[in-house]
Amino acid sequence: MSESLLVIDGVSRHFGGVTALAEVSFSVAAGEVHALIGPNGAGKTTLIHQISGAQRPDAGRIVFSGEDLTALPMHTRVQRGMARSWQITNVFNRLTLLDNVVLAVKGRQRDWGSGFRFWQPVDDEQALIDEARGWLAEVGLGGRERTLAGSLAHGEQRQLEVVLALATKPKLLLLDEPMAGTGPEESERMVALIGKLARHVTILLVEHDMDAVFRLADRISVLVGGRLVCTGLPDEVRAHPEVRRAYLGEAA
Amino acid sequence: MTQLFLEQALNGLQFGLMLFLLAAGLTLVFGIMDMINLAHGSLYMVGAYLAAAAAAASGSFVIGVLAAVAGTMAVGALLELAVLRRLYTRDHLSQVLATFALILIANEAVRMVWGDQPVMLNAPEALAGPVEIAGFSYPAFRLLIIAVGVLVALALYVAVTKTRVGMWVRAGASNREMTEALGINVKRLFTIVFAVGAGLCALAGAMLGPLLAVQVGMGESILILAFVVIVIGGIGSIRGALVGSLLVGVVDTLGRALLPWLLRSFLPGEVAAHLGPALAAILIYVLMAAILFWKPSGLFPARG
Amino acid sequence: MNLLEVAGLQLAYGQSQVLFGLDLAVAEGEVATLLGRNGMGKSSTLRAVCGLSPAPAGILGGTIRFAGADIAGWTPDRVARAGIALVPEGRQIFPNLSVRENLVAFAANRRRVAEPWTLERVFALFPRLAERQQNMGNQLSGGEQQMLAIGRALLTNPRLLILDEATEGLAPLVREEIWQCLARLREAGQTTLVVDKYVERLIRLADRHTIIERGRVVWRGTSSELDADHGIWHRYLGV
Amino acid sequence: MNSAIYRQSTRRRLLAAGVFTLLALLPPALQAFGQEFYISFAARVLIFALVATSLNFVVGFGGMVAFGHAAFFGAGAYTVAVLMEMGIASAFVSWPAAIAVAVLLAHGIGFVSLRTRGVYFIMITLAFAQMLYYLAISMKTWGGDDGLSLATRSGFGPLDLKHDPTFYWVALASLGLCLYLLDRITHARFGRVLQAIRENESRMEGLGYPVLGYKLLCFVIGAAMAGLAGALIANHGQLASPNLLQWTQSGTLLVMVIVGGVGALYGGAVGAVVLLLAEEVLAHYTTHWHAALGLILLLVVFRAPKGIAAWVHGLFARGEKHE
Amino acid sequence: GADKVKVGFVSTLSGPGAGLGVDIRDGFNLAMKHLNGKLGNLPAEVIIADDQQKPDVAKAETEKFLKKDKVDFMTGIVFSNIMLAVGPQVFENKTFYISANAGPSQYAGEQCNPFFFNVAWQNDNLHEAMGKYVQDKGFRNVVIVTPNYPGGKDAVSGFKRYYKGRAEEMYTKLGQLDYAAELAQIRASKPDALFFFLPGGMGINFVKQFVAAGLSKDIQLFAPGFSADEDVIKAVGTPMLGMFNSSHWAHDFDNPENKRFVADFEKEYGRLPSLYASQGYDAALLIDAAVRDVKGKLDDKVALQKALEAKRFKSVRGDFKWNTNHYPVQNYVLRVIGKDVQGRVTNKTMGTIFSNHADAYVASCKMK
Ligand SMILES: Nc1ncnc2c1ncn2[C@@H]1O[C@H](COP(=O)(O)OP(=O)(O)OP(=O)(O)O)[C@@H](O)[C@H]1O
Ligand SMILES: Nc1ncnc2c1ncn2[C@@H]1O[C@H](COP(=O)(O)OP(=O)(O)OP(=O)(O)O)[C@@H](O)[C@H]1O
Ligand SMILES: [Mg+2]
Ligand SMILES: [Mg+2]
Repeated sequence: MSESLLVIDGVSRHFGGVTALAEVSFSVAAGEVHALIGPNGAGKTTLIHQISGAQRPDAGRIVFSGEDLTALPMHTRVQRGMARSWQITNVFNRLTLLDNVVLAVKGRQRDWGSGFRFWQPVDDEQALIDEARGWLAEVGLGGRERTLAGSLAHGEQRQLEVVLALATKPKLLLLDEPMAGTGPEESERMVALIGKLARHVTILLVEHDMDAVFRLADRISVLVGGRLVCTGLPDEVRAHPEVRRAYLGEAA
Repeated sequence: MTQLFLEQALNGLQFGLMLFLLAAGLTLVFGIMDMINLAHGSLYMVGAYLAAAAAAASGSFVIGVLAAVAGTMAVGALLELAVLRRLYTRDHLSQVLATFALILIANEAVRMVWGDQPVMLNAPEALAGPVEIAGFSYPAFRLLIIAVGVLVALALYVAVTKTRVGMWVRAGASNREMTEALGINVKRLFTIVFAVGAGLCALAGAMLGPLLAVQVGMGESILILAFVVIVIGGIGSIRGALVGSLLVGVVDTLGRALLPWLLRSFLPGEVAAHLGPALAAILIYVLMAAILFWKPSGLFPARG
Repeated sequence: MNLLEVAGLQLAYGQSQVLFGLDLAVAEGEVATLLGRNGMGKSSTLRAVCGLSPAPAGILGGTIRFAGADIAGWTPDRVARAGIALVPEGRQIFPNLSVRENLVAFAANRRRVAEPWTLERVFALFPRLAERQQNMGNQLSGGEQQMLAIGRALLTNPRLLILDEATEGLAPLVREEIWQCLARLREAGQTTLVVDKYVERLIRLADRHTIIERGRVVWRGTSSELDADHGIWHRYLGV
Repeated sequence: MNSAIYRQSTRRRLLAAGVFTLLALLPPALQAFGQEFYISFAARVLIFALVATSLNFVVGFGGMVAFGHAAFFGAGAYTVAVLMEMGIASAFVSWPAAIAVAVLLAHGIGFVSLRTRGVYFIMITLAFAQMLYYLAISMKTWGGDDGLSLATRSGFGPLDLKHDPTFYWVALASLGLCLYLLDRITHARFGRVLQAIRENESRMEGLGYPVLGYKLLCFVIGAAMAGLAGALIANHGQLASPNLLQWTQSGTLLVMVIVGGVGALYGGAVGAVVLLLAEEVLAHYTTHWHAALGLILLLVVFRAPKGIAAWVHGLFARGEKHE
Repeated sequence: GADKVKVGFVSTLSGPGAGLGVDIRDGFNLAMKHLNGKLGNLPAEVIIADDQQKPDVAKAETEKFLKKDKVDFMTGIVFSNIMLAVGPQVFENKTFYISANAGPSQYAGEQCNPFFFNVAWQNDNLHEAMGKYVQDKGFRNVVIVTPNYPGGKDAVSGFKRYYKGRAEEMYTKLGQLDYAAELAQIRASKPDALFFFLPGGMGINFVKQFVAAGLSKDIQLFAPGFSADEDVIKAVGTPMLGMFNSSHWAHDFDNPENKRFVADFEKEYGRLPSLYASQGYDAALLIDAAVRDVKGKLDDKVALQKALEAKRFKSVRGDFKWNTNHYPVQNYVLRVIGKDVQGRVTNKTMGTIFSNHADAYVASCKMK
């Protein structure tokens, strides 16, 4: 494996009496698709929160491209090249799909002079719009650019959720259950998309859809009860007795 | 000195519970039903006027209080049916505007009925004076306020956090549709809750009337304090409202009592005389700003 | 005897119509499914049944009968008290109620079932919820919230249980548990209407299936018929 | 983001220019009818239109319901009055100073307050305004309760602000300038980003936008304009009164914004005009005019839920469809 | 001469302070009724506006009366801060202002103005009278309670102008509701008398709580007359019994003008008049007399000023005369709250504190 893009170093997080993460350490190599699996409540989303900056860990460090980001706010981390999707859909409900994605594309253009530009009216440059349309088409939401995000069906919103993260063209993409709530066909399309992206982007994928995980992941880490049980290649993980007992069941 | 300090602490407690009487209804309607009701103070005023009128007519304070509570609950229920229920689904700003309009209307209505000048509402004879406790004398009526305040706090706490109705109300406020889908008639529920809130206002009006002026506009000045209280405590939390009330009561009272004295001890007299009262006046606002700085959702955030 | 009978249902959100004369029936004691791609109108149908239509004006036509009564136009709380419970998509847990409160607040046994769902039974089904019972709803993980939504619906002891993507976000093991639980419910005579994406699993569980596309029924049949024709899967579900 | 009210159109610009021309012609028109008195009244309305507009920018665009906007209004007024006491009467010094003081204050207040959301934000901004209010009434050197009066109006180069029509035009120009600025800002990237932040803060943060910076800047811009309005109101009445700082003043401004239309460029101005005119007219008929005003406000809430500006806009839009 | 007299009446007629403005208005209107709607034999028009207790609103209304309605006299304002805001424009317009209540020290002293007449008092007067009485009665240990704003501090200095004993000053918040903390401290410092100046609702709160705390037994309560007038008594009732206060007028003053005024006021409005009402009544009489004097020549400002200064009317407070600053030189009496023959709680006049008392600022008035 090439050098690590993301290093999670001894990260702990407690909520009152609940230990959601207990000294979790592993690293994500540049270019890989790293899946994070584990039972419900294992702390996967919590870990994504710590990495993305939505929450601060009680202990431990988050190192990204060699830089310690632990104390930085979320938006700075995004500017450094991280993007995430939310497990519980978090989009701009009262904006159109196109506006949603345009915002994401603009957020990527990390020239902050333009974000604070007070004077020039935004006749959003055609390039921006074209790119946004492209992203929508990619997940099969093409042709619905003018629909308000809030009036999409649930599965469609899940797709939009992922597109917003993709459109910031990050170096590291944190996906929290992108497949949840999407139908079989849409899941299929999502898998294909992630597979395609994987050539340019490093991905940390949280997902309960094991078909998708085993098709996409280069390596898999397993959290159980806030502890890292193992990190390894898909076949190793599939065979790991504790993982089978706590998570996969015998069906896998 | 310790004696005085103790008495001041008791005063603070008492003032806090006084505020709690009003904050209780507010946190019920505003915190739990998520409805900004500026006209809360108007219901308090209506309650006090009704209590004054009924007490004067019957000659009995108790009858005055009961009549005020019953009357104001009716007014509250009518208000909810006619105006407020159409506002639950609206944003906070619309609620602000509508209930601000209600304040204007209520004030004028009271002026038309009772005139411009304050009206009389006095404590029953037996409680009008002070009683001796623990070496100092304390106004009997204020002790009653302490008792009523504690009772209301307890009753409300149990009702909201321990009963199913309380759970329905909280559920209805956070996700009305889902609550209905689970079989609760949220519309009727809210009317009842609002009426109860109005009843609490009237209780506050009737209990505070003997200590404060019963006059048009009496609701607005105290409403701000009630808001301060529930914001400090965390909106929607009864426990928070109680703690917030006590905190505001004690800090305000002790600030008024001790600040001038404290400042005198290390500042030149003239400066201290100027600064003391000015600081005491803004103390609770400083307190609120400080608390919100450290805990942006109040001391007991009800929604995580 | 059909417990639920939807006939010719037409529904619109404002200007845009999403259901065009949809028929659906669920017989007493059976497990039925509603299948289709994303955005085809599954949730809209379920919500209409529960009285949660976008607006009273949203139902443009059709009838909804439940246990013999015409419930179209009823308020959602009335529908619920008549015996329909919904596990909605997106979970819709009450964030400001504790786990325990989420469950007990709505517990009811309106039909005096002999062996009703109780808090203990729900905790036995989802031990994780028992561990978290004092936490607030919004402090749960996504999967825990899903379990809570199911438990909450069960505790109303409904005549008809409706699950809208109830396994979304659940770990494989738990998902499997839920399937087994639904199977047990079915044995106990619980009438159920399911929307989910795991067709294979549903074939084993359910009796009858309805597939919709763009607000219209395109296929209807039994499990064995569906199992036999994978072309249907491919054509309408993209599997 | 395509909120109809903000759709850019030359037609709208023309309409605005027309309205402003008409407004500019108001003083001579009033003089012609022997109603000069109303020039001063109209100037007051314009000043309130300005401060309400500035609040609307904060509330409607920034999504920050500030209940202490009077603090900046009052701060501007007191700055001008205090400078006048110190012998600095030139508007070219004291008005920018008023804006600067408001900006500084807003930085401090905003920095602390923006940690909070929703009602907590409402209350914390109120708290700061109340602190200033109590400070002002207890300061004997600044006139305390009586307020601080200005010996004369500010000097404004060759223009004589004592001349009511001139003062009116200056107020109108200030309002026009601020509206133009806000129009540009809201249509520029900054404005679009603000709107999106109002829609979904955490997602904007997650897309890499420094949300707090945007909000603070919005808050400060609103305060700056309120400071200018404060400078104007101090000159208008030749008085900086603690009333300007009181919470009822903040409340009135908020009511103006809601009545006019939250988030509509002209919402604040429309609200100020409607409210002040209604007061002026109603008070003539009955001392119980508050009740009548209350009824009107209720009517607005239920008949024009998005405010009068949007309602009027809707009327026009409907009219167009029927054409 | 003019064919009609126009009076602009701007006062606080809504909000918490409305009671006072309404009393002034009703007193003024009663006088107009007694004068058959005429002022100086000319038909009169009184235009009334509400200042909402806001200086900027008062200014706007005044501006309109001056410029649009071109009134001949202005009157009505209750509060000094509003008076100070409005004064300059009235004087600049050479219109006479007849103050029926507000008596700011500025207009009594350096900023005195030929166009300003005050038929009530200078703000400090009632405090001074109370100070004098407390001093004369030999109290030497007094607590003074007032709000922390300049008006409160003026009251303290007015009181201390005549009271020379020990004085502990206590400043409260403007608009304060609860006084328990102050009362505890008062109890602890064991004064023999307490003087308070707490306008409006604050005074009502204070008295109620003072009595409930049982302090009235050991500490004698003193206040300026407006904190113990009919409006306050009506709100507080029996707890006020025995409270001393100072005034320049009382409803039991024994002169025919006052008897008629009090009786007719009660008949007309169903309540006893307050001193604000008496001042409003006098304001109308003053205008009436002056207009009569100049025979309706209202444009002759010099003559009109002379006529106002001549003061050819009988005040309900008995007689008074103008000082050079156009503030009254008059008697101040002691009143005590007791029960009258009908058993009503009301003020009883006890005796004179000051005879022909002038204010402290007249020396710095450079008028004439
Ligand atoms: N804000 C919070 N307060 C208290 N407990 C919390 C909070 N957030 C998460 N938890 C707890 O921390 C644990 C880990 O939660 P997390 O959301 O990370 O799980 P997860 O692995 O993402 O699960 P799922 O697969 O179900 O989404 C859970 O037990 C949850 O109840
Ligand atoms: N509130 C709404 N306003 C407007 N249109 C809506 C609304 N909710 C849903 N729709 C539209 O109705 C159609 C059907 O939506 P519905 O939620 O019923 O689909 P679904 O079959 O449940 O999809 P999914 O599998 O993604 O949950 C979709 O095209 C959606 O965009
Ligand atoms: Mg998760
Ligand atoms: Mg759905």
